[in-house]
Amino acid sequence: MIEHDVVCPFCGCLCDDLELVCEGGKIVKVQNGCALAESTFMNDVRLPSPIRRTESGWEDISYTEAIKETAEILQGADRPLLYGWSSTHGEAQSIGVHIAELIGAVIDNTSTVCHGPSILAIQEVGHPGCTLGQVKNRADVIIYWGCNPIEAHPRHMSRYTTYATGFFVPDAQRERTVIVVDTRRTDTAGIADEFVQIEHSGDYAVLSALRAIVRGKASVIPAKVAGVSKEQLIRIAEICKTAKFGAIFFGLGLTMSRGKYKNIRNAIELTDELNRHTKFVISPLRGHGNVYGSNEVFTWMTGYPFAVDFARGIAFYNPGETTAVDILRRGECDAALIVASDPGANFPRAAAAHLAKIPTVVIDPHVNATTALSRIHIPCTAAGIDAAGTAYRMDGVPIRLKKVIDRGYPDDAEILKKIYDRLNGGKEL
Amino acid sequence: MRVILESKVRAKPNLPIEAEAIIPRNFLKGTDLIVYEGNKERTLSEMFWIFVEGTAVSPENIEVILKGDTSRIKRVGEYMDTGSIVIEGDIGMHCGNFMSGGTIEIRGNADSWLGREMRGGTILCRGNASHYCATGYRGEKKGMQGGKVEVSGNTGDFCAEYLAGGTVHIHGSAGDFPGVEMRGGELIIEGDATRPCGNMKSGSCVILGTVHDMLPTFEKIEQRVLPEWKVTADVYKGDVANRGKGTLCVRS
Amino acid sequence: MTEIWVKNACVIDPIRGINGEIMDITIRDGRIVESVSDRADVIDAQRCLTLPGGIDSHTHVSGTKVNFGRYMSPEDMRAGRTKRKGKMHVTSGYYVPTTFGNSYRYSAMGYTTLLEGAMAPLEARHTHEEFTATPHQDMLANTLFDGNWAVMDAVREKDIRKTAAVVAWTLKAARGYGIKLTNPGGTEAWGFGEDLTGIHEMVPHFAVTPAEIITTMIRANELLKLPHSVHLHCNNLGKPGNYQTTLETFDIVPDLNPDRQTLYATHVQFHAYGGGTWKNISSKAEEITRSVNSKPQIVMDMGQIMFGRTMTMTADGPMEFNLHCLHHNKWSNHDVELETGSGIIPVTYSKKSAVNCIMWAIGLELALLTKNPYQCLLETDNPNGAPFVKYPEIIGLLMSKRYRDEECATLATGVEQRTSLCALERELDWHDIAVMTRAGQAKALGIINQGKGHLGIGAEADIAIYPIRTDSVDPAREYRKVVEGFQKTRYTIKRGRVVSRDGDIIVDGANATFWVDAKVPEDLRMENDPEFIKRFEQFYTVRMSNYPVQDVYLPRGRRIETEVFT
Amino acid sequence: MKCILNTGRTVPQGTSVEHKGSDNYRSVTSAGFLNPVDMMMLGIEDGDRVRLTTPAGYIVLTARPAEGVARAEIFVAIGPYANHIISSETHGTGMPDFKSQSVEIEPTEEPVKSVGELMEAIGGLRYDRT
Repeated sequence: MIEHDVVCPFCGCLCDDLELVCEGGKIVKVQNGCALAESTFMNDVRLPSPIRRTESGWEDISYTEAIKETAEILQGADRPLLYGWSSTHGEAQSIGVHIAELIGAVIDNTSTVCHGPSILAIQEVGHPGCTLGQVKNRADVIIYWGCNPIEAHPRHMSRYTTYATGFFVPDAQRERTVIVVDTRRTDTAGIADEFVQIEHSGDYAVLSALRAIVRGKASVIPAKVAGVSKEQLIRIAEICKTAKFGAIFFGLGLTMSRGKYKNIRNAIELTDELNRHTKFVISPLRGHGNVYGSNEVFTWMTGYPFAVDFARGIAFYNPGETTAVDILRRGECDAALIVASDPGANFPRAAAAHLAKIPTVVIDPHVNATTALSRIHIPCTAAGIDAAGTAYRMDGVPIRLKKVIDRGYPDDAEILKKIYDRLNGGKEL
Repeated sequence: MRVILESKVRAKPNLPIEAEAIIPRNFLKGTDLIVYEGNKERTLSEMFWIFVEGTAVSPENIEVILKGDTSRIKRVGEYMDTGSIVIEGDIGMHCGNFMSGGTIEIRGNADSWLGREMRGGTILCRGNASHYCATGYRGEKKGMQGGKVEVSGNTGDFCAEYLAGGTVHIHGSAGDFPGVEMRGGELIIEGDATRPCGNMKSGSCVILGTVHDMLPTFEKIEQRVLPEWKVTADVYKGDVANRGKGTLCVRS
Repeated sequence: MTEIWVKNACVIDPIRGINGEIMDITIRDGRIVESVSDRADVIDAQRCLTLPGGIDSHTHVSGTKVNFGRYMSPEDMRAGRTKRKGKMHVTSGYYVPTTFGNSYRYSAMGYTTLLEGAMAPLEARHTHEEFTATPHQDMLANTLFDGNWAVMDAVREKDIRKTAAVVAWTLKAARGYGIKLTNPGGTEAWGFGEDLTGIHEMVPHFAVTPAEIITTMIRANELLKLPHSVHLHCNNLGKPGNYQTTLETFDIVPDLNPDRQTLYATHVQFHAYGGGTWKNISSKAEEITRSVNSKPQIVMDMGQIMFGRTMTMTADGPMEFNLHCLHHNKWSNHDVELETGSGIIPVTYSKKSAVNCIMWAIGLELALLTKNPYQCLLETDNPNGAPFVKYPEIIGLLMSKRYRDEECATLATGVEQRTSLCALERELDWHDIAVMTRAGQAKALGIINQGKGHLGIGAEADIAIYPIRTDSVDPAREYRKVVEGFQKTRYTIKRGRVVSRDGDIIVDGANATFWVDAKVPEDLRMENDPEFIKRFEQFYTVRMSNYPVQDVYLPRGRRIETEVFT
Repeated sequence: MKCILNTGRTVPQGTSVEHKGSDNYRSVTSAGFLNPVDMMMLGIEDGDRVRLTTPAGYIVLTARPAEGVARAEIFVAIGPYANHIISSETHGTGMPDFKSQSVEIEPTEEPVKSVGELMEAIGGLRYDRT
């Protein structure tokens, strides 16, 4: 059987044109997808059943037992942390938020170690963006800044930018100018018409300089800024100002390096300045499949995209204080529920280590590094493979993930709902 | 009147306590106040040994003294308008939020967001202050708007972000981006600083130590003597990236 | 079977011609019935003002743009936070509240039905997700067509049937309710950073004009027999001198429908400016209302602004950028491929600003100068002019000349010279307000026969009982009582259940979403049109098969099917 | 040698990310990419091991040459190896210095640990029954 127009849940591109060949309840072939899509669908090894860590090692337990114990752990906690949510659908995320408000937890999603700083910047200056189709159909200048789509979003360039045929850009490769800005000469840099190699942590200064040049203040700028020559900066500014439609895509090179959100704020303000000359947009290359969806769901339910603290009953938000890494680093939380993510592998050691000191429950289809740090791991469906649900693409377009096969696991939304009902004294959500 | 609050030993000492109730005015009516430990409501007496000396008829005569481990106690002095608070050790985040009058003295170190969105009064921190000292809240256009924050030691990053009024005086060094987005007020850093005043709109900043990674978008106007510091400084205008009209003086 | 017997209600039900009669209302299983058994729950209305549930025919509460307004505004979120309480979830925000915040606050004010003013079809799923989380109001979604490539192609070909076919396909795919045009053609121009300045200017690359888009869409709308008319946000919003564009637009609207208007012009306050710059801006409310008073085919809503901080959000991307260049505050923009645009910026309307004061006066003038209240409905283009929680104040202002005079005395100069507000003696009565907040909306949206906006037998039992005794309150003098009364109902009944009492929500919500399944002849089905499919797959970034909103997103969808045209 | 530790996503990291216990995941996330000149300065060759030390601790990685990596920089795919030595300080932003951690690099003979060993070093217990 061939499933058409399947959505890949791996990265924020959410490519929806995959063809999957399924035989006997298994996916045997993936067409149109990148290497990441192929491994997502083909090498899907799951934890068979819920497990619990005991003095003598790991033991299998039933779902009922696992859910009961999870509820007890959360019920008794003074500062529970609910973290993750990026690799699942909106339906599960929404129940997660309800659990958090019910028990006075902190709920945070993986944007905290991804594009959280982009959100902080947007909260200062806004976000001039668009859907990816606008870029595909119109953009003649593309800038990849501090990102490496060839590795992290392999089809971004063929679907939306460099190689994509657009309505106003019929001959994409000839008509689009691609600029790559990075500290590293990546493979993406290799295909650029113009590569700007910046010294480590020099992005902010370079962005400031570009803003000044676009404003006609080039005279102030020194001959070299963070390793980039003034001539190149002036050339880049000119390319941007004379574009018909320019698009900046940025990645973790801006969010994770020194200055964090200030880098992104500066890039947004450059975009703003360029809009006084032509049309320019900017967009983060959002990572994990539905991380943007977790921001959307959190926002309409709580008002904040991530790092929401319900300890006082109301929703409070202050990244740096209510973010998962900070709460773990300070050893604040006394219980943790990790859903659809792997902080064990992705958080600095000191933060991850705290998970092993407190009762931690993982709800995730796969064994991951956090499994080792947990007390209980409950396997569930993987959204987009054996569960349907809503995901938001990196540009905010909502797409329905499909259930392609059935592997007999319960949906994480269903597990979470049972946990909620127990916490709520048996009353249904 | 003097109110002495000595923190009790807690089963989970890492849990944050939120104690915006600890302002001098509230002790006029007694010590029956509510604080929060994690997601639980507690009485003040569950968290502190409370000693009251003398009486007061008006809040400006009330002094609150915090002793013991107070490093996890947040929001002490929030919305304080008069009287004084002395913290003998370290203090948690958001000390002196929205403060409009009175004085807070911290003998140890202060955690992040010291004096956030402050309007008036004085905060003196004898140790170091962490990140976002004397700043604002996410998304808000104005940070600290009045009063004075003085730190004897160093501060972390983003000190005086969005400063709009009042004085911030750091005797030691500041981290990355002090005075970023500044739009008013005065920032003095006696020690070193990295990338000061990024994107500043207005206000003035004086740095007497070494500046690391000076931003390329500040225009040097002149060199002059700063009489109050008896030093010669390079005077910059900026941030040019932002049509800014701020002043940044860096010791020559 | 649940039954409610509302006794001693002072009912104003304009659609049925009831004006202040003391009567009983009986409800069974969500509908108004002739009588109930004696086991019914009794509510004694104590002769308080009882109206059909409020209907907002143009508000922004759900979807991509609204949520982005929240996303970028943590400073607003801390302005209106409430804890979980009984059946109520946590809420945050004042001018862009969370979905639950919107739902609870509307419910407390007696509102039971909302029309989301702008939904981009590509992002419709998002709007419907938020509808589900806005549980206490029935929802409808205006669907954006202002920059729709397939529509513009059909308009260029002067093919009304094809235009109708594209509309029908898109409405069904998006589970939308009606046609919304926001700055028609302008949002496409904004794709390359341009805007249009008049309704006869060509849209770049598409060789159509806004006037052609508007008139063709009006004819397509009527051909499809859609319950609502075309819903138009005119070109040139917010520009001094724009009233001429608005009048020109009104002049090209034919009168095609005996049951309702042919054009719904939204937030007309923003489109009624004289002068040529911000310095000499003036009110042209008299000119606008003169036109509307002579054209039964047009219904407008006020677009009232109220003083304070709020967020502007519209599909009109270029307008938002211009506004941003004035305000230098944060700015978001979100263009949607092949369809539309959008922009968001926070603003503060200040009594110290002469421009803002004139804007404030214009909205009120529009309402006071329109003779038939069915033609000028009350709203703020929430949250653009003000958050909807300000509606009671607007009601107060419309009902009391004294209140208006007191407000005017606190304003910057300009209102007296550049508007006629101070000279207007008219004070609206309870019946006018009932029309402008529910009956008029029900008629304009075409949902009277869905049981909305009235309390006749068989109607949906959506009822608001306000703590106002019309026999003892003089709104002209005691306007504060009026404002307070409309802020919190004593009871809000939604589909036969009491959902809100004295401002508190007491049950879980279970709203419905109305959408229109417009039938077209077999040969006009776009899903079978090879050219349409080819273009779709080429230029959209989602596959055509993944575009339509699945039924699972409308757990209580109410499909309104139209008759197929020939 | 003093370097800046830069981390990021890679395709091999992505394709093995749901197989954290696999040899493949271990080898792709424990590879440290260095500028060939820096490798020469350190006196190491492709496949030799290096020890990276920060105030947060140390980790052993397999050195790999990469022309695109700037001098005085080491690139490591995101994962538990890099995170073993990255400070949890977030500068009040919630985001650690995943791309700007200063490290000291030196050649070593020590072996590269497994992901399970890294987790057990912080109190975990590996699960390897799948």
